[in-house]
Amino acid sequence: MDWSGFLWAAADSSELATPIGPACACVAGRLLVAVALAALGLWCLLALDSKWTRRGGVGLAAGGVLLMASQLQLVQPWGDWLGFWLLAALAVLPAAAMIVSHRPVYSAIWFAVSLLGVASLLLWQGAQFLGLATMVVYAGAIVVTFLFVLMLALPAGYGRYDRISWGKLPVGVACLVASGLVGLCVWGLSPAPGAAGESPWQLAKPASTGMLSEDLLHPAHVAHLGSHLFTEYLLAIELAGVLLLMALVGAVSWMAQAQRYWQVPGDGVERTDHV
Amino acid sequence: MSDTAILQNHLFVGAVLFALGLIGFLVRRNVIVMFLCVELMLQGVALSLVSWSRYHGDWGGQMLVIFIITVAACEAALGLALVWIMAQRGGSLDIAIWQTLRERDQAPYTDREVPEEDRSVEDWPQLTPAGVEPVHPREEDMYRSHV
Amino acid sequence: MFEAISLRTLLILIPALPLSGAILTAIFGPAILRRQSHWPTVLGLAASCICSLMLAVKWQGQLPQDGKAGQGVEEVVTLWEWVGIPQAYAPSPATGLAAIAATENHAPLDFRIDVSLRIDTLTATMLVMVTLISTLVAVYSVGYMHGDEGYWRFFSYLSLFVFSMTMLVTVSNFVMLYVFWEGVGVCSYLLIGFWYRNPAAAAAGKKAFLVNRVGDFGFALALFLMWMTYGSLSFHDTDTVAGVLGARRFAGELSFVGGGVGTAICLLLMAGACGKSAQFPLHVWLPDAMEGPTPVSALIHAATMVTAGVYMIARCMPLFVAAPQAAWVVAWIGAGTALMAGLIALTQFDLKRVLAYSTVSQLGYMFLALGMATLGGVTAGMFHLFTHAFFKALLFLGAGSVMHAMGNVIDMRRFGGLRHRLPITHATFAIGCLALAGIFPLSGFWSKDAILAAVHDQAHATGASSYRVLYGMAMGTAFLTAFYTFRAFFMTFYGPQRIPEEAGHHAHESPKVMWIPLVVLALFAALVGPMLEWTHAFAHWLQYTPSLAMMAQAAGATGAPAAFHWDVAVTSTAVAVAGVALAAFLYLGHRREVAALQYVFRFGWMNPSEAPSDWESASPHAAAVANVTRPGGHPTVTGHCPSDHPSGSHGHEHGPGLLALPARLLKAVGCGLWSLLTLPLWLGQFVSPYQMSHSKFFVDEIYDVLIVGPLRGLAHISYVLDRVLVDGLVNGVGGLPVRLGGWLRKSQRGFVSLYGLLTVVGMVLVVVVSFWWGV
Amino acid sequence: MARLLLQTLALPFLAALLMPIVARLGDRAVRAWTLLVTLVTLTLTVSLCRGYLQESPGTDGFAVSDVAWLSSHATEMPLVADGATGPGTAIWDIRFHVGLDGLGLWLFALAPVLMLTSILVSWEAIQDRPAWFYGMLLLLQGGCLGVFAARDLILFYVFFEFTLLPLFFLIGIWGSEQREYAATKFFLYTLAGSLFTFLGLLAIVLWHYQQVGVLTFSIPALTAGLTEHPIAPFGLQLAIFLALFAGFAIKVPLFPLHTWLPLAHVQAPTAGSIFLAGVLLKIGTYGFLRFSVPMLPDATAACAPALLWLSVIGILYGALVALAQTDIKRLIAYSSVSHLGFCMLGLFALNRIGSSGSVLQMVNHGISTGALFALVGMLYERYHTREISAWGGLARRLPVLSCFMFLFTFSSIGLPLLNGFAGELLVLVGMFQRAWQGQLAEPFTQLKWIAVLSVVGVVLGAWYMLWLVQRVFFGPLREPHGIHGVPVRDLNWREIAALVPLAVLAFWIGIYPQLFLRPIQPAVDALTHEAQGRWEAVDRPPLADRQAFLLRRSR
Repeated sequence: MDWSGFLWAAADSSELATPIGPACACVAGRLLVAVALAALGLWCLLALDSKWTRRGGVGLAAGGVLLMASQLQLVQPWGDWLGFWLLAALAVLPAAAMIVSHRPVYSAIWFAVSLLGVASLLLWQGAQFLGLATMVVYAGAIVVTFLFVLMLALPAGYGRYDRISWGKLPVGVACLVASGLVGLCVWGLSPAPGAAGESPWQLAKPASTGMLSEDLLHPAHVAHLGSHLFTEYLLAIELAGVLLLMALVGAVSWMAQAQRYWQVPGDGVERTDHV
Repeated sequence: MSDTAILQNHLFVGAVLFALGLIGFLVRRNVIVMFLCVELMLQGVALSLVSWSRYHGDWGGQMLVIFIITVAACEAALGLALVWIMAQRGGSLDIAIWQTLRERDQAPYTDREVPEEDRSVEDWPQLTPAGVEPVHPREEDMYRSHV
Repeated sequence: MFEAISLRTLLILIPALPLSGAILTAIFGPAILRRQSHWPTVLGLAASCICSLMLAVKWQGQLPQDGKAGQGVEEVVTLWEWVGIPQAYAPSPATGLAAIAATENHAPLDFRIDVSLRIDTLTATMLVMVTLISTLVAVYSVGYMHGDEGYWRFFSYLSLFVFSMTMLVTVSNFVMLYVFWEGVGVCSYLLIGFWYRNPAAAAAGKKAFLVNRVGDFGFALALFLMWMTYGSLSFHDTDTVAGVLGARRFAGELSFVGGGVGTAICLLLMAGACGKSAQFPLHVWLPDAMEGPTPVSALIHAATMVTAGVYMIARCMPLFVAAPQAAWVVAWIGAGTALMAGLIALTQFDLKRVLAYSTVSQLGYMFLALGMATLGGVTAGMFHLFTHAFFKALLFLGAGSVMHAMGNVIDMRRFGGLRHRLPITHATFAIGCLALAGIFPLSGFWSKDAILAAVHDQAHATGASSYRVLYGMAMGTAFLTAFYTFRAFFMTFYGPQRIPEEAGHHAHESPKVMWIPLVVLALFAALVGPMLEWTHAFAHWLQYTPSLAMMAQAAGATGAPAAFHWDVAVTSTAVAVAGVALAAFLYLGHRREVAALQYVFRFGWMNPSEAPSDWESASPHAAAVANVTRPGGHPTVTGHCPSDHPSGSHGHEHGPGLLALPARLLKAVGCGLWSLLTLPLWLGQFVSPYQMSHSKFFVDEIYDVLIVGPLRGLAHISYVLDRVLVDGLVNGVGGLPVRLGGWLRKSQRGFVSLYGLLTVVGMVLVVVVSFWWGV
Repeated sequence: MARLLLQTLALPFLAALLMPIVARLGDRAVRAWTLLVTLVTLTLTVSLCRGYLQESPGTDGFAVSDVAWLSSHATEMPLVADGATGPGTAIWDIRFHVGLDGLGLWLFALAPVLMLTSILVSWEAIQDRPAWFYGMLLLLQGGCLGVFAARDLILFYVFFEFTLLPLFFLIGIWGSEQREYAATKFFLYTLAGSLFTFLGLLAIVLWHYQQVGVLTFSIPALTAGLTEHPIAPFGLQLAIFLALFAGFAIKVPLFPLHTWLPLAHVQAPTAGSIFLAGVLLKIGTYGFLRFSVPMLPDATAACAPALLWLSVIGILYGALVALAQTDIKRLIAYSSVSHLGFCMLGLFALNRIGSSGSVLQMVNHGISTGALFALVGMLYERYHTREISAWGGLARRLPVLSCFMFLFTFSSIGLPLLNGFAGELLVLVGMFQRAWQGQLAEPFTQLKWIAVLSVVGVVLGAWYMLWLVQRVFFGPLREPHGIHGVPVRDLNWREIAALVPLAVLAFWIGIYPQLFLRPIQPAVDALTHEAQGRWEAVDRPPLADRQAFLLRRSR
């Protein structure tokens, strides 16, 4: 075997990369515009502070997202399509609002609303237990804990630092990067016009939608979930339980310790220089 | 409705949620809001996991989401305890305070311009007084010029 | 008993005895022998001398008695194999195969060097001379070195030297010759630097060794070239391969390599000889070597070591015959050195330096003789070497006893008129000077005459004008030799008696143990020449050396190689007598005439301000002047000329000189004549002929400026280069990661959002790359 | 005989291991114990050498012992190319394969001799933690013995790296002012080089495995294998040669890579620098002769002129810089750069005289420079300074020391009747033969310039050594100001005993070198035969088309 060949094998990968053809240039072009719009919108919302910029930002962001969405395959029956997009909007818009709002309390609440949207999407997909669990556990318990701590730590409701995010440039970069990521995913998902429904990420074909899916979509979904949960994943469940216990004990011990440490301000214990 | 269409749409929504969470985390300065954004990113991931599990007809995705929720709960508990301690010690929830891990000879990251407090715009929520009057932090904490 | 000892044991005994003497002195000297540590050396050398005489006599018996020329007789004794590498060198057809043993299938040659000794007439002669003179010098130095705290060390070095010299002369291999060539160099280094506490002696020792090493550089190159062309490095034929000077080559089976390579070999050999025998380019070390004790100068720098170069060229004469240009160069180097050394010796004030330069000059004579590359030339050269050893050793030992008496003062200006105080030294020194000058009955006349005859024959044979020029230069040198020899003789022993303070109480004749060798040497100096010349014994004896036998064949079986030329003899005697007369005229009686001529020679009349002070009474001034031009020191080139000669103007209480009237007349004529002749030199305001001669033609300074200085500068530059460039490069590469780390460190700002951003950027990179790479 | 060799190798390591126990008995016991162990090792080595000389086994090994060390008989799992499955079941077979041959014999014997000198020299000099000091010294000696006796690639490399560690500690702990810097620089510099060497060695093993199908690490087998199947692609062979060159050239301080040597020598303790100069520098040239020349003949033939230029520059450069030194130890360090330039010159002249001369010169350099460093150590012990200008006329005060100094100075500048001359003569004759091999009247090619310049090196060598001796030992007596009243005494019996063996060896090699050349010559000839064939067969066209020719000729 030719020794020198061996040396160069690794680097010689030309036959693997698919040529990115001009066909899907227009799709990429449109996506780029969408990404730019979304980024600009978010940037206006976050970096600029006047009322008008906020309204403009919302408009731009919405336009960008919709433009991106138009790339995707449309869910055929119109009823479903409309339903889906409503729920999607219910998930996405509060999330955007959460980021943008200046009051941490409002963000928490917007987050809860967004959870509602996500849970409904999960239900829409047939994951009944998860949908409800998200609503009950996540929105109910976790977000409420957030609010408690928020109340404890921020009696005034909001701090100056809530109004100021970082300088205009870092915000711009963050928005651009994030929306760029989304654009990339969409470009990956959207079928290249020429190829036969084939997207660059050759999606693995779904397993036989026979036995498994009907088991998954079976009305007694939760029963099936339970059976799987306590057979295949028994160990994981036990571990999760232990994890929760540890978290509990941890949180309590910390708070107790902190309490003692912070007995009364000004009793000779000066704050560390925290800047 | 073709499965791939459903998958694609859900993945798109998951991606958007993830991106928003990411932006929130990078941009916001309030520790709790950053924490919330992380939770949001988790939700984006959970959504795409479920859609893939549905697409592949495999329980794994959903199982993982369950565990994500568990972990998120633990994390929230511990995280918030820490945040609280930070707030007590640092005096405020601003992430910019905590820059002591930097190299000795490096300057901390400070905001260039601090926009003046535009009091006229805000309409304060009038919360009904509850229990003991909390200790009002000293004035200067609120409008401190440096970080 | 005489026949019982075989040649082989004699040959081994001769070097073995001095070596054992050296070892015994070295071991027992410091502790046990201390005052008596000269006995092992003296006995060893005496025994070795007797052995070499017996060897010579026995060898005489072995020579073919039919007197036919051209038979080389030799005997080789191999002791042990020094280095042997089989099939070391396969000569490609390009190398002159004629010179290498024409083995059938060009089988590769073995590189074989073994320690082997040889006997032939040339070696026997050299052995007799070396051992005889070293015995006499050893006896002499018992008295001379008396009371020196390094007494045992001197004698152990002396016998070590004689061991190396005897081995050098008997060894039969070029590599072994090189080995003992450097061995002798080391012994001269140790002996010159014997009084190591004197920095000048240490520097002189180092200088001698280094200049010899430069000469050996040439000799080594010749050695390697010889290995490439002749395929062997031994003189004699070994069973497998023909020696360089082996019988098979003389028998015509193989030829000597001529042409470019042959000349190169001979020239490089000559370079080695020049280094050792202090010829022109490399002669600077011999005058400085006078720092060593006088017996050392007598033995090493007059009689034995310096003749090693002449011996080597005589041994390799067939090579020079094959490369005539090289022989021509040897002749010219010889003549040039002789003339130059003669000129320098004219103005030296240190008695030993005068003798040192006369040695360089006489060696130039021998080189001139050898340069003729004829049998007559070689025999004359060797004959002169033989006789010169005796009378030069005599002169040096005489100078030694003068120094001994004068409390180690050797500057002639500080003493004079010693003929009454040191009668024996005076007499023997006179004989030595006569011999050196080449006056009729003594040996110097015969050997120098033989050389002049050889040059004369060669001039007639070839008709080339260059040989006539050489003959003229030789005659000029003869005149100069006679002049400076007797100048020194008169300045030391004649004129008003003056004893320097250092002499203290013992300014008297040296003890018996010192003047007996003087007398013996004087006898030899007087008788050796005529004895050997009349009976042509020397010529016959040398013919049987293998190297010279071949030339004897070529010169035809005439037997008497160099007939006695009456015309040459007369001219040389006339010239010698003229030299003596001039010296007498100038240096006998009052010095006024001398001052006048000095005044003229140094263009005194051109800078009137500088009135020449009285040399006689200016002893303090002389001392001041001494350190300006101290012997061996470097006179300041631009300094003013030492005006240390009494001027004629203010009278001198000693009354009119012997020849007052003609002196004044001569002065007027001299000034006029001289100013015409030296018009071109008139421009050289500050460098007068006297200055040039006195400061040895500035050869030392030139070498310092051209060679020593630049090399030292280069050394410093390369050291700085090493520290800055090479080390800098290495440390630079070493420091690269440190700098890189420092730059990366800045990114750790301890700030959560920044870490978040960095993570995101990383994620983006991964996504883009995976997209692009399409994995 | 094989058992004897194993004992000699094991002894130093055992002694070092037992050192903590002996340390408890006090400092004197430690020194006595080390001296005893060294004397025993010396006697074993002497009997080994005598055995070798009597048997004179020529090219095949002597006292060979071959024990499986790190070899596994795993299932059939091809290492490199899946096609070529090796016949043997063993996948990697690293054996403890030791033995002596002509090349390694004298260097093997040199280590205990220098060890004896180092111990006796540092008898009183080392006061703090002598147990550790002598332990490190024993490990160093064990490492050196191992390197020259190893006949397995990995074993060689293990010992090659192992010698670095003890010396690092020796210089680092017991050195003088800048000891840490010197130790680190020495260690890192040599280590960096030896990593490339390891790459090169592995490439050789893999090529052999691919061509011959047998994965073996034993050096003789590899050499034989590579003579039948030389590394065809010249580019690869050159790359491997350069990799090996990097490691070995740093160890032999070849010209541009020598800056670690003066620093390490100046800062090392006396024993350390004796060993560093005496034995460690030879590992580089030994490596060239054992690996580069026999296994990569084409590359050696192609690179030989360049290496010759480097060694000549090394000779002249070392001599010149030594001339400008004010520190006596640094001067001797640069002189060893110059002397090892001679070894490399002889080695890459690629003919019989040159290579045997080069090996002999390695031994000579070990003896003369080892002794010189011992003497400098004794001077430092008395005057605690290394500045040449501080001394003057010491011959008056220390006659015996100056006598030994003269002896070893003359031996180091290559004076006949002493050991330096035989080596230098053979090296120069070898180089001349290589330069004048073609037509004699050929235009003055570069090789002839190299030959002539190397002889100039001999003259320069004499200059700086004699100048050193003159400044320090001759002239009026002048001692460093530090000495307050206490008269410095001359060498005591211990110090003389340290120098006498080296002096005897110096005279012995000077007077009868054939005894030492007889074992060297056949072994070295077998190693350089192939490369010599390549060079002469090509009859030396200019370098460029020689490479083209070699390429065309690749089998």
